[in-house]
Amino acid sequence: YLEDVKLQARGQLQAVESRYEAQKRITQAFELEILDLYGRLEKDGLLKKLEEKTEAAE
Amino acid sequence: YLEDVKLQARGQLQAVESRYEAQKRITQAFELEILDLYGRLEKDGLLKKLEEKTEAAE
Amino acid sequence: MAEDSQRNFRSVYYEKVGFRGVEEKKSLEILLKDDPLDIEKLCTFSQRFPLPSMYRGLVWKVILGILPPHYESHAQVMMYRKEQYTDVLHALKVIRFVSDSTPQVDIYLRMYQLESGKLPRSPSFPLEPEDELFLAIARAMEEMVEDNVDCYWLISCFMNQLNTKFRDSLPQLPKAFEQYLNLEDSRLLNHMKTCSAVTRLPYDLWFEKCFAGCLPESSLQRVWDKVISGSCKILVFVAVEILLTFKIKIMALDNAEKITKFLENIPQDSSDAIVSKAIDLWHKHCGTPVHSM
Repeated sequence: YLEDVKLQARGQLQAVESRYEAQKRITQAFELEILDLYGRLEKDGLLKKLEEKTEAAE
Repeated sequence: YLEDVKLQARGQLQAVESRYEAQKRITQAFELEILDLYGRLEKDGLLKKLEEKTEAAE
Repeated sequence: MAEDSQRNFRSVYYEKVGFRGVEEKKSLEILLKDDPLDIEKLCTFSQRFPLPSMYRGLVWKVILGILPPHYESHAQVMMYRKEQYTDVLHALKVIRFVSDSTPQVDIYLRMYQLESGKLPRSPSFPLEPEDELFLAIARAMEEMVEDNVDCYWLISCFMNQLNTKFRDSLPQLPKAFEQYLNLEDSRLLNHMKTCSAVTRLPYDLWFEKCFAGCLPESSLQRVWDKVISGSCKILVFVAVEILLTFKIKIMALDNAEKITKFLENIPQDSSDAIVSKAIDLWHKHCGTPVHSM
């Protein structure tokens, strides 16, 4: 019976662990998305600045 | 002794669950950030188009 | 028998010359040999005696549930705690809420906000009063605890204890303070009533921040021993002792503003004595917790 309880406990632990891993993979995918979006925003910002500079130079 | 094993399992489970809950909060925060960044990108795009239009009109 | 009286004699001797701590340390070490640890006994011990600083971290972490009672699980659980810390910190960097130059206490605040679902939309938003409270406690804890992971967990669990276990009793403390000050020194209380100072005392500093930023950390941790192990009422007696200690000064001040300002910046050199006297006063009025060892 004791072994039974231990087995059950291990099962529960593993279940939460795997839920954690799944959640973490989602987070990682989101992280890539965020990095990408920041990259695009910064490129836009940079382009705008460059345009302003060239306009000013003209 | 059985109660002891259960107590020990609960101690570990509580820590894994807390780690999982934190990961869920992180996903939520990332989701909001992504929405926010898309919003900013769209605003930027819109502004650019408006500028182009006013320039063309001049 | 002879050995026994010898032991007792030595205890008395230690007590007289200030080595009472030796006996206390020994009895705590016996409690810490229990596996699983008996949290209730650890609480009773911390209510009754000062914690030796070498065991304070362990006892706080066990009482607050950061570490479980079984030693066998400590390494594993601490690994989970550390991972959670790393996960949350990394996430805050990704969404640019913290950077390498963010002060450590601000990092703790953002982590706590994220974990409790209260992260504002932007890091530039003004802080709420509850955030200022968090920062005061975090600053004090940072002085007491070296390791960042331990420190974050202690702050966060301490805050949770204030917000849950003590949520209903903390607002009652100003009233209890008035009651005990009246018992100890009614003239002093009357003086403050005459100055209309009683309602304007720094209750938030005393009872919400638990004296963080008011007492130096070396004295403060002895007060927090009691708070963490289950009694927020000790805070009332620290406040009463502060007033009794600076009675002459306070009696000489004639308006509420001056009194409050003085109390918010009390001299630090007598704080150790204040805490010792406050603990005695607390035991006197509320009894010494039953020692179930």
